[in-house]
Amino acid sequence: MEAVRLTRQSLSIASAYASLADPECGGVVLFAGRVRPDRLQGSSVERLEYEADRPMALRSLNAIEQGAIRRFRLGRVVLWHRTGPIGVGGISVIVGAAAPHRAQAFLGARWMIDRLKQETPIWKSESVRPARPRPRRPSRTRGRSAG
Amino acid sequence: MEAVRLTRQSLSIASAYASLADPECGGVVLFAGRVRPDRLQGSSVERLEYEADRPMALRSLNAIEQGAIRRFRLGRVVLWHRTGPIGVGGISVIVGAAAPHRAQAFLGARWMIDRLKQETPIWKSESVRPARPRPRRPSRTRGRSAG
Amino acid sequence: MAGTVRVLLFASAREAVGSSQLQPKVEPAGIGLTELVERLGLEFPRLRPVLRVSRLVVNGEYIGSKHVTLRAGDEVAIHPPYSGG
Amino acid sequence: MAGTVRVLLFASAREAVGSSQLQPKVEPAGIGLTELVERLGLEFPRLRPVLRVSRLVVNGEYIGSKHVTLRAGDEVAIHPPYSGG
Repeated sequence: MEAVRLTRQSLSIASAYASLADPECGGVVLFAGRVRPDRLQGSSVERLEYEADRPMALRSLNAIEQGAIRRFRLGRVVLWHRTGPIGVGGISVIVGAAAPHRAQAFLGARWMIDRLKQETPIWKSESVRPARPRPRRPSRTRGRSAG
Repeated sequence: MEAVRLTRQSLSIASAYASLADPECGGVVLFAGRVRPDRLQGSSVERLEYEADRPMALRSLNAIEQGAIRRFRLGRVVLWHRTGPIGVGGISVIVGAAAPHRAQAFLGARWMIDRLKQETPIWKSESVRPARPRPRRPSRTRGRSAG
Repeated sequence: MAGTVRVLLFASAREAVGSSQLQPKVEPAGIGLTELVERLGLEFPRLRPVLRVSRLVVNGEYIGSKHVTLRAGDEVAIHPPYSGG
Repeated sequence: MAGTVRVLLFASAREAVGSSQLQPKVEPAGIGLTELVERLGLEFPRLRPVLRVSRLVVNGEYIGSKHVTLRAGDEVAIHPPYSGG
């Protein structure tokens, strides 16, 4: 499986681990981010919706992957993000690092997820189920194209 | 699955991840240690053999588990070690931490594997395939019981 | 030749405008990025607070300065603060 | 009553002795841990360097001092440096 993925399909920890096979790398660290139900007060999140500026996000993920390999001398890397709707408990992101020694794998994985959150053009928005019905607002007039 | 395991059965990343399910914990970090082939010069390791002082090792693993939960406020923990022969590429240990935020999960997992390596009575020995045949030594007389 | 630039809107920018894409017309001489952003803010008042915190990407490059002239066929992406992971 | 203590040997200690367990006899008055360790070192010279770096566990407790008397039925585990993970 590719080191970098931006996909609407569900992400699997087992597949990520399989992608990190490398006989020289005795240490593997995997990070999974998953959707929590407790984001908003007074309502429970059923799912999050993830969107990306796809070409820019892929470029960012590839730069992070290459940077991590160089900086932490990683043998293999996984940097997978899901887009579209993801239900509570579903995995939105998997970051993985395989290295000869565990310190590199831990530092590399942490560095990648921190960088991803800072600089990869991906956004989540909440699809909530209100705790109680809210009054309907009159529908807003859609603006026409600017210019 | 139990948080702490010391088993001769093979360890699965997918099972470890499943054991870390917790709706309040959006961040999961898994560490897997696996057998490398390159331990000895002039020979290639086919497998390692792991042994434990079982009651003492279980007590140690349980203490590490409890310490990690308290210290890093982890929601769930996995601390699994395999014993017996493990072939090259096989997983000898899985450490997992689920927490509301990723920093805790990273620090908790790192702390657990560092503690395990320092203070859990488990040993590995090498089962090697020599690069070339070695001369046979005369068999040593086994000592009788001391005392 | 007159034509349009393409404005890509993501996340809260898309929600503020109600669309993921706009195609404003530009004169042959082009339009300054600053001017384009002002026009968008006037037309979509809910977009203004988003624009203040967003990064702008012109033809796939992050733009530090707004002293950039856009011409027909150029693409501007409005990136509100990222929240992936 | 005379009897035996149980000595559990792991990893390089087991390899040095060629057995994972010993059952040395002890007098009713017991035997000091220091004396037991010396006896083992005399009987199994290859065990000596291992004993110098090992931790000793008596009846499931790590023993800091060797001023401990063992009696029949007690258990001593010899723990060479750990290498799990």
